Amino acid sequence: TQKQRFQQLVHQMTELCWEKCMDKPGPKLDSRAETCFVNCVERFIDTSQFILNRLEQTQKSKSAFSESLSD
Amino acid sequence: TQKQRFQQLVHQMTELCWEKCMDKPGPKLDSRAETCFVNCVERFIDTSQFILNRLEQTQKSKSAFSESLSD
Amino acid sequence: TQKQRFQQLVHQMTELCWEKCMDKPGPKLDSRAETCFVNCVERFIDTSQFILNRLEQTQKSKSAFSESLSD
Amino acid sequence: AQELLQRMTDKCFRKCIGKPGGALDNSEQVRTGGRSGDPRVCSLGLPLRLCVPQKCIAMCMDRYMDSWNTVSRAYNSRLQ
Amino acid sequence: AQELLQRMTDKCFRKCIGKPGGALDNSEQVRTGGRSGDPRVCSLGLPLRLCVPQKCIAMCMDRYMDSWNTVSRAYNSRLQ
Amino acid sequence: AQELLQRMTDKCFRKCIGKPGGALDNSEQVRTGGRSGDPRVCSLGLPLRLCVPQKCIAMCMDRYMDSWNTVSRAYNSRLQ
Repeated sequence: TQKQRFQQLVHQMTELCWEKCMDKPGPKLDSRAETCFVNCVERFIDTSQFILNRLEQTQKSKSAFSESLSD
Repeated sequence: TQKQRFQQLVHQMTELCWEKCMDKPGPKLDSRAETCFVNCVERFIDTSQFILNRLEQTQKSKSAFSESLSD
Repeated sequence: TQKQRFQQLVHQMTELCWEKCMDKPGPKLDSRAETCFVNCVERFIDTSQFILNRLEQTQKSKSAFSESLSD
Repeated sequence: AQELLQRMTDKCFRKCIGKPGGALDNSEQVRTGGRSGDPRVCSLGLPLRLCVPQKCIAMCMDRYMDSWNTVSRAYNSRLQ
Repeated sequence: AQELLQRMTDKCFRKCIGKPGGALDNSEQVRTGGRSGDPRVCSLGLPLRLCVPQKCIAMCMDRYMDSWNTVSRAYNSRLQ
Repeated sequence: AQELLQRMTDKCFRKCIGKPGGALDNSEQVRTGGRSGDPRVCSLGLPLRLCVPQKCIAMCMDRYMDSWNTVSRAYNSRLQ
């Protein structure tokens, strides 16, 4: 469902951005870490969209790779 | 089933504690490594229980987070 | 299915060998990296087969471990 | 909820218990006797589940929840 | 395809964006205002999806596909 | 069993083959010709599956099984 996909992606981004933004958890989420998390999410979505768009444009149709894409 | 959940948790703990306790696999599991594995399991279960108990106590009921908890 | 298992293993090997062979992605896959990927696949399959063969030979039949193997 | 709990336990165990790649250090080997079924002793006389570094785990939990909420809001606002 | 896309996004995000274990550096904080719903500004005046380090991600994608194909061929020839 | 096998293969491959983050070193490039379907040559004249560092993998397997058993016992005694 839509809600499950939303939560799944939030789990994945939280895990990835936690690695990037959280060195030692402190008594509160400081503004530097919060900015890092927001940037991290934005960049992750930018990256996903860039990859999706580029894949659609290139359509390297002869490789084993693209066969797997068309499953 | 119960047995599957037991084995799943053993897999997870083995993987996590392997990272912590096993530097270079030697000709036998020495007592230092064995102590480390036993401690690692005990601490992991302690940590899980502490987290569960604290979550039940706090019940931060207004956040998106706790909505996800109530699925 | 057979095709799904093939692709699943290709995903796993690509991920593992990517870590081993790809430091900084460059403008093309140079021959050193390509050799590394081919070697990595060969060694991974060798390792899998060695492990499978040895497990069959040893059959340590009394441990909790081997009980889990016989599920 | 199950998945969140698993991920949080994994992350906070890694952050608060022992050192990556090494053995658990002395201050974390206070719990003993667990395998023989004996009553377990915690050096500080606390109940069993309090033998972990509580402050570290509690902060880690709160920060993980903050992070989850921050990521969730940022993703939501991006979707609109 | 879904799994390949997820793995590729994860790998190329890690390779091209920020530093592992650290904060995102200055050159990657050009995107702001995303949470308030304001129109977002990209310092180079490019459309939204172009604010990422395009060249790095494009190379990473191509190399990931090359790697997938190389692994696939090597495994295939081994099976025969 | 399947999951245990996968995890063990992954762990022992990482421990015994090549260096993390680097290329496979010389001593591990003895296997060649695999892609062309030619009969493969192993520099030591051993059967195919013996071209891997057997001693390292065998020890790693045994230690992984020991670890699995130790964890299993410790968890079991804790449950009682």
